[in-house]
Amino acid sequence: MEHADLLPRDAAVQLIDADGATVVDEQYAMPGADTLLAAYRGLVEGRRINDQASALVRQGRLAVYPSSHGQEACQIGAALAMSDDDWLFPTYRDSVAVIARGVAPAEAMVLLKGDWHSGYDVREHHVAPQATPLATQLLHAVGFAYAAKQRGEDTVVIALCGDGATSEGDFHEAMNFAAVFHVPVVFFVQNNGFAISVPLSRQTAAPSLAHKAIGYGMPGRRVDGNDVAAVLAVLGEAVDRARAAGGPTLVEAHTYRMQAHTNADDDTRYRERAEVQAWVARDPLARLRAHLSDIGALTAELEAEYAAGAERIAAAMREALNTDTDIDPEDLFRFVTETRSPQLEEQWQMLRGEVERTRAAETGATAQATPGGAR
Amino acid sequence: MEHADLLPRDAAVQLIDADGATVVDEQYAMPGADTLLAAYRGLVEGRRINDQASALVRQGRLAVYPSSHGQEACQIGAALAMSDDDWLFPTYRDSVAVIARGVAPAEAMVLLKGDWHSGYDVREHHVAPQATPLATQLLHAVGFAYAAKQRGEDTVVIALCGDGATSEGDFHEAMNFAAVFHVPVVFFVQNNGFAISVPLSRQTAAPSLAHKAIGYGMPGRRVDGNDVAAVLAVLGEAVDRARAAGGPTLVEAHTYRMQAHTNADDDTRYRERAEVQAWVARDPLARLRAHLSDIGALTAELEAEYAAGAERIAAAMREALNTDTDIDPEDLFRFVTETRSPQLEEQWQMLRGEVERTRAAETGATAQATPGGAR
Amino acid sequence: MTIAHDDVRVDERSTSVSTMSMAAALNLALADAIQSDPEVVVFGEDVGALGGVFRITDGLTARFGEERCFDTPLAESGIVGTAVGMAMNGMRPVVELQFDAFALPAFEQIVSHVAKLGNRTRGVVRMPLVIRIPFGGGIGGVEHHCDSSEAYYAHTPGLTVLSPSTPQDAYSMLRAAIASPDPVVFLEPKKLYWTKGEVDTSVMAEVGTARIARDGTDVTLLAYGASVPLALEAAEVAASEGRSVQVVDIRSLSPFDDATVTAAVRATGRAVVIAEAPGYASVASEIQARVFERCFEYLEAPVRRVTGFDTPFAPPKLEHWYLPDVDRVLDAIDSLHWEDECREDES
Amino acid sequence: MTIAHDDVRVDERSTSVSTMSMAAALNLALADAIQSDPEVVVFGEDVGALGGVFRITDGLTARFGEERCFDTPLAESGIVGTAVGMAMNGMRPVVELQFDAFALPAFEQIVSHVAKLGNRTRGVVRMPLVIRIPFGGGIGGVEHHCDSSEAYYAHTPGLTVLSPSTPQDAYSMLRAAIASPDPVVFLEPKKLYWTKGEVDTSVMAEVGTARIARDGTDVTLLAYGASVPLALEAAEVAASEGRSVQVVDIRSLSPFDDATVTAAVRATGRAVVIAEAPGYASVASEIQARVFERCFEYLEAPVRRVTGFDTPFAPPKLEHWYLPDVDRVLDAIDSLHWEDECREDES
Ligand SMILES: Cc1ncc(C[n+]2csc(CCOP(=O)(O)OP(=O)(O)O)c2C)c(N)n1
Ligand SMILES: Cc1ncc(C[n+]2csc(CCOP(=O)(O)OP(=O)(O)O)c2C)c(N)n1
Ligand SMILES: [Mg+2]
Ligand SMILES: [Mg+2]
Repeated sequence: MEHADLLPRDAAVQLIDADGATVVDEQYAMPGADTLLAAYRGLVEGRRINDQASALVRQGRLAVYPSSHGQEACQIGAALAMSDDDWLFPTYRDSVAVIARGVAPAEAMVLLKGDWHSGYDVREHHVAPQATPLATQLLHAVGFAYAAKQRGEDTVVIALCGDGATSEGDFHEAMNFAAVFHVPVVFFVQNNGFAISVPLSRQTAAPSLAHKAIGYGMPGRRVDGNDVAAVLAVLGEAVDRARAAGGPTLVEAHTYRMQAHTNADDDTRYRERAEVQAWVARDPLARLRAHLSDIGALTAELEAEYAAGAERIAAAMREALNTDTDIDPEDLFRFVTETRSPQLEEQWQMLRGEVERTRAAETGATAQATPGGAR
Repeated sequence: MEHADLLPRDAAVQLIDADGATVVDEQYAMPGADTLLAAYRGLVEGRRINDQASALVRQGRLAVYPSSHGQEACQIGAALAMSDDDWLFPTYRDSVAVIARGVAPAEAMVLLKGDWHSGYDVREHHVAPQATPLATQLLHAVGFAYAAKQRGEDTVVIALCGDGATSEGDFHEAMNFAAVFHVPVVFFVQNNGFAISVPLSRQTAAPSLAHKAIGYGMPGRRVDGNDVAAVLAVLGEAVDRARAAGGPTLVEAHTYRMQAHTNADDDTRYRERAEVQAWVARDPLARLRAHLSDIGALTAELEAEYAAGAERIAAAMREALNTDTDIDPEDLFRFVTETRSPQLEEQWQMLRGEVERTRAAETGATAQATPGGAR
Repeated sequence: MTIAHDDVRVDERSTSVSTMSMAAALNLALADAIQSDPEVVVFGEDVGALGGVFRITDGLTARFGEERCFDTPLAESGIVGTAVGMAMNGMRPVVELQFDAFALPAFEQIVSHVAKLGNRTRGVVRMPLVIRIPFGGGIGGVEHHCDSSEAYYAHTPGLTVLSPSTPQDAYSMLRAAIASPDPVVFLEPKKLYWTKGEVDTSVMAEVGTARIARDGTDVTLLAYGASVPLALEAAEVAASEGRSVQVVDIRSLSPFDDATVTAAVRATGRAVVIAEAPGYASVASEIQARVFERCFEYLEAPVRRVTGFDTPFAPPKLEHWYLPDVDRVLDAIDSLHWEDECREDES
Repeated sequence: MTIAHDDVRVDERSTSVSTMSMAAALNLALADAIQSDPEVVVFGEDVGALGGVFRITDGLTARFGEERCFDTPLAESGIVGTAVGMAMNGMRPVVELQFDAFALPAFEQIVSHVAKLGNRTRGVVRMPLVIRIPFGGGIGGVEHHCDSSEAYYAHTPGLTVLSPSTPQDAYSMLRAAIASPDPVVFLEPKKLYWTKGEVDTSVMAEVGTARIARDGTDVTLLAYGASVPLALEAAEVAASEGRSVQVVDIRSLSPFDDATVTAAVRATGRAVVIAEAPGYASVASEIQARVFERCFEYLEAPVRRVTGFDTPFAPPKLEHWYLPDVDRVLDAIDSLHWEDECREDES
């Protein structure tokens, strides 16, 4: 049938099965051992970051953390599939991918700590701010890629979203604009089975999310999202196509959100423990460890080295987050617009007065709890 | 391949070709001669309504008219595919379908005449107000069908939109909600090649608009939108499926907007005359007339009867629209909310005063042009 | 008891008073509405098994079934748009949008249809639907979780906009909203979800009316939502400083209760409007302008307002610098040209 | 000439004055911006071959190519969302949304991203984009084609909201908007598209400033967009009745030029605000409230406003009953407690 190349296969692409065994695929080659080792290191670090961040929430050092525990193969796969000049458009759940792209963990956590709305220099790292309003960032990715294409740059953009986000109108508009304008974007949907409490079955009646691609005239692909080798291969193909001016691709990864939506969520209300338990056996780390051990690439020394590296990252996170940052209240006004208006200056002035009175009161040893408390 | 039943065929379904010859289709049967005669009568009336309305615009009796000249097979096909209890959710371009469902032409023209935002009793005719904000009505159709389904009624809803409207986020959300909730809606897209000046190629890169259906898990169908027999057959199948609790269908009709977007538009700016001319040969009336004559169903008497009927409708339209309706300015306040607030009463009171002063001034033979002019 | 003067005790059922949180009162209102009207349906994101991210719909699906309370796909325009269609077909949808900022994708449906369909159809089609939105700050939420969008809705003709500040009003006003033939945007001050108070379930609120939350003779504070307890707190402090402060809970943001507010401010001659939202072109500006215009001859001093800054909402760590607080309210009161001071601040 | 006091004559080019319609002035501004800055791109629905439904982009594609002016798929959130991404990547998008009501699908992108990205990234990412929207009534358009949505944008922190009322300002303000590092919602009063005036293309407007459109000493009319010519007309009639009426063209709806407006009203002691949009919680209420608060001691009478009703916009045949008109403005002026009359209207 015509256009069949746009349709995903019935089964997700897998290169390493849940036991670590190689799966031979006619279309997608197994990445080399070095690549897989680098990916494994990323998975170890990513898992450690997830678990450290969750611990920091329990200790009250982070306001909230949407963990990607269980989705690390997607996170690391996305980060490694990109070149240095490529751009990532992540969501709130993609802190591990953001960090894997080079952002310091403490900077990646600024949003979740509550210090500011975003904490890293997006231009330095080529990582857009983590988006909260669902699917909105997909359009930004399209526009960004459009500008790059117009300038003749060979930048590729990877835009991340979840299964739930595919239901939003912005998802549709982003896919369509990308296809019509033929821009170098890879849409990477991490289908982790849930949008907070809502299961995939309530999100779509389609054979798969990747089947949406043909409706835009772009290729759709399904990949085992817990198999980093497959993720790298499928994203790699899509990134190559984009870079070669072949247009956008929609890639759906089948994975699972192993923890609650965030620490504030109680997932016992809406899913069986047995379901969660069943996914433990498909853990992305375990299978890659098994595979790399089987092929003799992962030695005990390397394993120890990776663990130590991950531990260092975790220690740095703890240190950074256990220190209270001094946030200047005047930042509320500093960045609203580049042009300063008398209207805002007037309000800023009022705040400045309150801040000064509060500081004076504090240093005057009559510290008060409320701002402007020097009344 | 799996789910192939959800994909449309590569070519649109056609039962009568442009010359009026029968096309045998394995899946879709040719409607009976009586049905085709009724459809032909509808086409004749629809064409007359379109052309009369356009004339009334030129005469300044209508503010604007988005003509469906050339799309009458879709308009009449949709209206005839429905049972009395079914509901239609039309757009601004679907006046002919609205009238074919039983709305008086003069009532259907209230919006375009500028008297009010909608002029017919939606409950009496089972026709929602003609929607202007694109694709928004598709969601209303889904909600409406949901309520009917919950109550166990066997109402089917046909929701109309254009090719341009498929790019809107609301199109996506409506398709998805319909599929997930498995409601009895038929989405009927009249792909007339243009969204004002923008051609389909700028609207989508998909093999067809009907290919979007599989991304929602519903069947997609393509039909020759200038072949009313095919439209009736394909919509009929979809309506039957919906009524039998088989869920929604997306039907794309390939047709052509023979005139400018509205009278206010100048289509010479963006399309070649030759392109328009090429579609004359595919006219929905001519081919059905040829077919019905060929099979001996259409006699000269019938033809004359239909023409006379269409002429009566046109005359009634002229009469209704040449009469200036007396519109009460207080209607501005009368329907805003059912509960009346002192806040609105206060403003209403002001307007009432102005109206009374103006009327008094007018009857006092000192009529003034401006409202409140009795100052 | 905090029952407003205009509210009515519905006779159909016996009085039942108990103490509960605002969240529980809202939950009870939904349950009672579902039970008493077969056309009421509750839906949105995560309102089913989870009971909503704030648990306002807790237990409704379990108790009344999927037909009466259910989850939708994740699409706010879809939620409101289907609600419009259901309302056209006889249902009374009560939808939840998860946070203020996540109501924005539904804005076109709300403005172009929810607000206008009744008018468009000359009253043939009414829109008896309720859009519930947890609104405002004060809970340390990250960006997009703490906005106050009431101005967008209040400015839109055709919408009724309500916000309760007590468990009693939460119950009585939500029942009234669901019973209303007109569309209601129901803004729930999320900061107050866990504050407790007595609730008399036999009371149905009168839409469009304000509530005198505290009597006072020197100055009137006009507030709604989470700013009402703030106003009461400021009034308490001011009382200790010798000023008698009246507090009016606006609670109906649109339509506006001019009668109550005008009478209140004319009596005291001084007023301060308090709201969390950015002040510019806001509900607070409207109240300020109305009061000014209607009480001009009675005012001892300009009406002041204490609002959020005209900046995006603050990150959690700076939230307390952004939100109106007692000191700012007291400062505003102090600026109201008291006889014991010389007037000199009009420069 | 109607060049505002604060506007600057840009030296880079020689003065060139000619008479043209506002539509032509906007078209010229776009062309000049495209020509002078390689990062400027114009896009939206029907802006290419058609030149826009109001022909504001007429000829741009033909002259500068598809790269600089092009049609998009029909999706407003898509248009604004991709513009955000382009702006992140160094472009200066100028997008057209076809009518006020059709900007609403983009509302989430505008409020949650366009307005906030600069703040979110601590100024690292700026949003130098312009959203052009033909706004207001007066052209006999059917439902959804005549709204005035400025309040939604003006209330949103982070957005600059501008509206010209003369061909000169149309040119100078659009150039300034495109040059601005901050996002601008540019509201074009469609009723004035075909009014003509002189345009000096060497003038760049100063964002954030109002313009004194007519001098006067008895009362100040504060207006913007299509209400400015209305105010001038009313001033003319009032003059014939012996009243000297000042007219201020607000033109920068956000930020607001308090300095000019406060000085103007303090001088006359009387003010009327005029706007087409529904008055409730609007830009008009903001102006009224600000003027009240800042000019309280100087006011001879309450500030009045003449606005659209708090109802959906009228159908074409009733439009003239909906829109502010000269008589309503004159009535408002008459109500301003003139010394020659007894004050008795404050009941
Ligand atoms: C427009 C919008 N609506 C609602 C929300 C609230 N919300 C945050 S995350 C979430 C679920 C998202 O699910 P999914 O896209 O599958 O991503 P996941 O969290 O599983 O990674 C919801 C409803 C939001 N952030 N944005
Ligand atoms: C949300 C929205 N955006 C823009 C418009 C302005 N507009 C009216 S009709 C139209 C083109 C629609 O094209 P299509 O959907 O193909 O329908 P057709 O007019 O061809 O029947 C546009 C852009 C609108 N009505 N609603
Ligand atoms: Mg998910
Ligand atoms: Mg079309």
